[in-house]
Amino acid sequence: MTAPATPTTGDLLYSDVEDDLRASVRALVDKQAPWDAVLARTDTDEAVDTDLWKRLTGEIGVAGLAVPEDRGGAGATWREAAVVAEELGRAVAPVPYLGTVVATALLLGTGEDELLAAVAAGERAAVLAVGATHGAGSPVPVTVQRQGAGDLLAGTVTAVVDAVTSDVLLVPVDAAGGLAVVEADGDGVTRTTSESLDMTRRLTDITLDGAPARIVEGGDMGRDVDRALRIGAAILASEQLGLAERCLADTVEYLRTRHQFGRALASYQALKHRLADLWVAITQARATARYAARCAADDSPDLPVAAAVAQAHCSEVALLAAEEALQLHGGIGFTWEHPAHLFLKRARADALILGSADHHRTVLGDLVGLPR
Amino acid sequence: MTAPATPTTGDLLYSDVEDDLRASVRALVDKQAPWDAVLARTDTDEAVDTDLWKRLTGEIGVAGLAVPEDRGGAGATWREAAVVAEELGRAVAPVPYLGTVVATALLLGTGEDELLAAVAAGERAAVLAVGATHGAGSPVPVTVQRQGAGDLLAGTVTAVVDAVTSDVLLVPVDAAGGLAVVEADGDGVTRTTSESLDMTRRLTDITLDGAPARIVEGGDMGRDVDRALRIGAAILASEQLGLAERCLADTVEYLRTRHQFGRALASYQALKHRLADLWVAITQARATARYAARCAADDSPDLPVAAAVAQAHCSEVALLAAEEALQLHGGIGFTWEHPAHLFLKRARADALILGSADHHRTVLGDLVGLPR
Amino acid sequence: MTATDSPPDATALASRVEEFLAEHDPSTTEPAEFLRERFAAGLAWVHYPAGLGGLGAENGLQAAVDQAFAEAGAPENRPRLNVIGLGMAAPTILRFGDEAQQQRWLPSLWTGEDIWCQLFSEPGAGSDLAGVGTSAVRDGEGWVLNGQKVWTSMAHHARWGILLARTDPEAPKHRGLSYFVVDMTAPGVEVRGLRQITGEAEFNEVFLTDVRVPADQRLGEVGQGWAVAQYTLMNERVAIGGGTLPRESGAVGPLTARWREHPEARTPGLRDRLLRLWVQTEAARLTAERLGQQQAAGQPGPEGSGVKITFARLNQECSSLELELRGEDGLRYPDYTERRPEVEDYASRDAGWRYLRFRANSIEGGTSEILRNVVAERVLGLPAEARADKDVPWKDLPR
Amino acid sequence: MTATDSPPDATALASRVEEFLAEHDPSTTEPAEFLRERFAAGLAWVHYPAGLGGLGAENGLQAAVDQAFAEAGAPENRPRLNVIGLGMAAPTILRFGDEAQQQRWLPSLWTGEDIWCQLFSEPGAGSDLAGVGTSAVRDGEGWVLNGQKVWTSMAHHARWGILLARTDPEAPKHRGLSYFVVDMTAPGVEVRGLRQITGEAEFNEVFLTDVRVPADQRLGEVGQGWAVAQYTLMNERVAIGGGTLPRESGAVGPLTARWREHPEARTPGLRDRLLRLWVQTEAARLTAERLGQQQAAGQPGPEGSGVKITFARLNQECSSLELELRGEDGLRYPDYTERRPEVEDYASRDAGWRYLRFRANSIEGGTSEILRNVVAERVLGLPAEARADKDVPWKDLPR
Repeated sequence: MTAPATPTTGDLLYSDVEDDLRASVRALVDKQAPWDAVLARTDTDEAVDTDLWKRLTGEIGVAGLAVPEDRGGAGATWREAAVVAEELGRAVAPVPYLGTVVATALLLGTGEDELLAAVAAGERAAVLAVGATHGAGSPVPVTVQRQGAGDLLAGTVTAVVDAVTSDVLLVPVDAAGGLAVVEADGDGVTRTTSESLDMTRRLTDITLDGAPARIVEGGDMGRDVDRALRIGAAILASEQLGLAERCLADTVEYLRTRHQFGRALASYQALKHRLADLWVAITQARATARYAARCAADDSPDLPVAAAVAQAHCSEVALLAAEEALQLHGGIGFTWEHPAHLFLKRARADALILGSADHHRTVLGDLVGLPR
Repeated sequence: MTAPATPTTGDLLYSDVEDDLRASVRALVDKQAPWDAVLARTDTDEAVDTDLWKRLTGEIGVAGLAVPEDRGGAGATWREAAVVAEELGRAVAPVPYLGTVVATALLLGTGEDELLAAVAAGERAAVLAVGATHGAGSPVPVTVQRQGAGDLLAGTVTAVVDAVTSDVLLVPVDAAGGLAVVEADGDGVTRTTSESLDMTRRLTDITLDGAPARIVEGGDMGRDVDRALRIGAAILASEQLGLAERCLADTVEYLRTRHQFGRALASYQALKHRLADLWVAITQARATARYAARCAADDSPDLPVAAAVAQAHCSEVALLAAEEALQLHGGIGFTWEHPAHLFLKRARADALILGSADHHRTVLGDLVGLPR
Repeated sequence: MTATDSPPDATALASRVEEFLAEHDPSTTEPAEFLRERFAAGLAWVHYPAGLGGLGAENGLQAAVDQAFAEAGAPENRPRLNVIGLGMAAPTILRFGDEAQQQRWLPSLWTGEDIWCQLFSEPGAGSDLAGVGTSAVRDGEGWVLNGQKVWTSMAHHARWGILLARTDPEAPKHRGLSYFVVDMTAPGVEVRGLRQITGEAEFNEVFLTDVRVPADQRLGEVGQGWAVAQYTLMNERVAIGGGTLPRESGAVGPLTARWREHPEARTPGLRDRLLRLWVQTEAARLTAERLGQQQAAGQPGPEGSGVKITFARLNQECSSLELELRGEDGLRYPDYTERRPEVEDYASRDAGWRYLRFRANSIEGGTSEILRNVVAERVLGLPAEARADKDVPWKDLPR
Repeated sequence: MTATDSPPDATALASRVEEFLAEHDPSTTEPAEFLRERFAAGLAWVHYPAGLGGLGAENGLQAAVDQAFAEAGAPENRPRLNVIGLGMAAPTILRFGDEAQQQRWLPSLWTGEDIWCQLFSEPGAGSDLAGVGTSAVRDGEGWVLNGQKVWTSMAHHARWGILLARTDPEAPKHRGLSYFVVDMTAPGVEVRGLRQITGEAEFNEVFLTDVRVPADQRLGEVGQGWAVAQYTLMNERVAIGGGTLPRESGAVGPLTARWREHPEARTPGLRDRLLRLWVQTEAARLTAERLGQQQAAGQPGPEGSGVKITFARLNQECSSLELELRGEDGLRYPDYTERRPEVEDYASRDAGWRYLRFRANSIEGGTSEILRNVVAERVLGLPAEARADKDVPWKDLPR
């Protein structure tokens, strides 16, 4: 075994187009879903901000960024999609963006162009029916089978992310490796959404019993789903980056204004050094997230490594940022009526979904030739 | 599997006898082996301070503390022996105390009373011929065999600690599990001492080729050696404790006197918090080291757990203390003519000898029922 | 017993308990009555003075007395609900109260008839407690309070509260404070549950609007409030540090249980983290034991601050790792609906709840940052933080 | 070329190199002569002004010129030995020297005939460089230096040194400094190897005893030394941060090599640590790449401080873990005998040596503590540390 080769890094900066896109998303989200509105929604049954999602997809077209124009999308790339994730992470926005990213990445590899175009336009919401914590690099769990010889499905998939408001389920079936398209509101489909640690992204358990399905032609379900999950992991890293930056910015702001013992808290060196360390970690999170998005955009053979590195790193940085924010806000950060817990819960959940840092490190070790 | 039971903790404080013993050792070591003398010795071929060792064993009787009076010792316990280790660690004293502890623990379980008494009196120095990094809890490496049918031995043992000045080698032989006594200066024995990372405790490679040996009667070599190594691990934890305390004390003193930007370095909160964290870690190191020594003294069935905990914890604390001391002393600590490197090298080596923290954690997991 | 009697030893106490139980059958005596009689007999807290529930005995003799009563099936004085009253208010009343105040408050405090709460922290005064802004203005013989307190445990159960208020905003912050006992049923006292990140409202906010406090409800002199509060808090610190714990107690317990029960969740990387936390927990346990031994030997050490920092961190790291072990289950949460938890029982709670609740461990009862300052300055003798708030009138400080 | 010509572009430079090589055959021209001619032709550092080794071209055009010379087998100007001269002294001379000084020092500096060293740090002035105490006292037209400098790389090879000295001890510390160029062969300059914890003497102490410095060897005005030194150090910081690195470069390289070659040393716990360090190294590598892209795009960012903090830590942690992987071999050390290493070549050195040498990475060129202050104050805008040394005469400061 030898050291891995060094792939071309590519551009890690933000383009002008990306800056503009960021500004549009931020303006809309700041207006429509400031943190107190996000918090208030968590006490209701409307867990998803469907109105915000409608405007994000309709006015800005966030669901179709990585879809070519001739297939109904905006003809941008996963790089731009990653910038949107940063902004939605910064706002812990309760919209099904991550699930849409994974579903879109999966559909892009199939001939399901009608569905793809509808998803890209925000007309229909699709989601991959795989449990939230499954990470790329290990075999896709298949818990749904065909019932008898027909096209009816039966089985259960637990803890699916962003399935609360979805119209279409993309369901792995059969050991042979098929992928089925199921109408989420159709016969034989039961969805149960329960309270989740992250109140802004609730989990749904899905039970199929005689649910009509259409099997997607061609492709290799295991390979295609794995690749879609890798793209999801890359984009999730940008969500974590945006969240971490928000936590740092809010904390800096609070410590500058809060005085104890006659001095601004921001003047205490122990806190300054912790914030400096956090800032350093965030600069690294940005570099890994940008590189992973670049690899997703260019279909780089280094995507598996890039996505694993980004997840292994950004999961821990976002969690650190949220935990430091809560600690450094002191008592006020522990109250319900302060946004710190929204970020903490999202960061804690994000560190588990699409595979934990531990999972991604293990996968990475095999990818770069560091055997057990 | 269930949670392990809680053994009786026993006394973790220092007795008056121990305080007196500490004062005696410290007075002698401070006078005979201040750090500049220890440093100067490292540039000579006389790696061991044989004169100091003679006085430690002759005047204070440190080699016989855990040996009963009727077998030629002082009739104290491993608790008192641990206090001596603290002081010798504090001084990075170049004397074969640790090797003597292991050899004595091993001999105590045999009928070798003549040799035991000589070792306890400091008249002869014995050492277990096992490589420095081997830790209790895994099978004792046997690299020496009987030559033909006779009592001559052949084989090589590398990286033995405290064998530079030893008179007698205790050598594991044969798969059957025997222990041989070999004269270190006898025929067929070659000892090669090389420069070591820790200049104050050099490693010796031992080659036997037709070396006359006496096989120790009775006992179970594997079990006895393992137990001796556990006692060694417990005592080593106290050495690490003493070293860590010295590093903290020296650093506090330095930061109080060194001024930069018109203020004592000790007034900078980021440094204060790091020293506070180090102090907390050291209070824990003391508790684990004292408990391990207590278990060794009382032949507690919890000794394997106690020794593994103490090593897993104290190895890291001592290393942290030495690394922090070097960093916080700044440039001066990086120079040869400052004691910081003596502690750093000892701490780095101590974290490897008698098994690394990683080794002891792994062993511990099996002991307390936390399976892989 | 007269004041000149020498205090009873363990044997004498055992006899007194036996006599008391012979005269007051726990199975037939009404509980409140039993407790009042026990207080009157000096068997409540035997190290307190005679006439105030004690007999002037040594502190260490209480445990045997409690055990004897427990074995006889005697009623409890609600110690979990009245932890502030028993642990903090009582010693402060004993130290700073006059005889009338002691006679007035200590009996019903000890019996648990009156629950007490502590009204110290404010939104603007957390770590910097001496910065409290709740005002106490003289009104004839008494005082009128206005302000807001926060993080008040038990306020919704409490009859009395110990309160720190500013009586002189012109004085430097530490010198303008006074210490009061407030009737929580008085007009102008409003208690609101304070919802926390777990969804529950374990603590309270207390709003004080023109609350009248009689002159005889002040503890200590006017302007001496900081010293009285320090005494109260010293008793809190003692209550938090030290003590004997079983192996694998605390947050590592549910973590190891999960590990043992769920082989499918095990990975080499998680095992390494688990074992690191196990070692740290055991080290912290032994440290707490050693601290207890030092205190018992009359060598009170400063290790308590370190123990608190460490247990806070371990609670947080263990519960976080537990969520990882739980996988999908770690993403679920039972219920965020606002509720009032009656008693803290961490072990029986969901892992997610514990992860969230333990975030406060490094804030409540002294932040880990303040405790590091304490260790650095009081133990290691490093210089105190520069501060510009000591000799300035409180009203002129930046806020 | 006259001053009114527009600077050459890449094509023009390529032609000039071609012409130069045609006139000066590297295989037959004496190396020193070749280098002097190259300097005279303005092809030394093309962004420098004409007459000073350059042609006023854009900075980014140097690489292609260097490559063309290298491919032609042209002699090197000892860049590794003269890193201080090329990286720090030269830009400072260009910025603050007068024309005579530039003409005097730059040619032999660039050709590598004269090695330069930096005489800034002192035993009493490390992080707080403005506290230097080496005195420069006027003596007629010139100056007399007395004091001690430390951590001086290359001093034993150097002909010239750039030096910061105190010309006015009555002024506040930053205002009483001046900046000199010292002839290292002058009487009173004594260079002693400074042995470090690896056993080697990579750095030097320099003792200055009544060293006479002519008036024309001062750079910048009297009392302006701090600003000049800041400019010198800014160039050092640029040299340390940024740049493109291959995957697994730096201290993780020998660590992963060891892992791949020694299956017997592998444990699950060590693999977890290895993978964490691999991820951190890759993250740091990408961060350095991104920093380089920012600088190339004309957006110089402050990430350099973070990159330096991170690489220092990773060097230390990787080499420490490598010792663990090596087991018994990790306890050995090749040789502590005092020696003078000629060139730093970390990868070829023993793991133990690397572990020890890397301890200095978080101290040299700005301690990690100072860099955290820089990030906190300059990037995050947090308040500066309180200091009492800014307006006090230097001689009255505590030391």
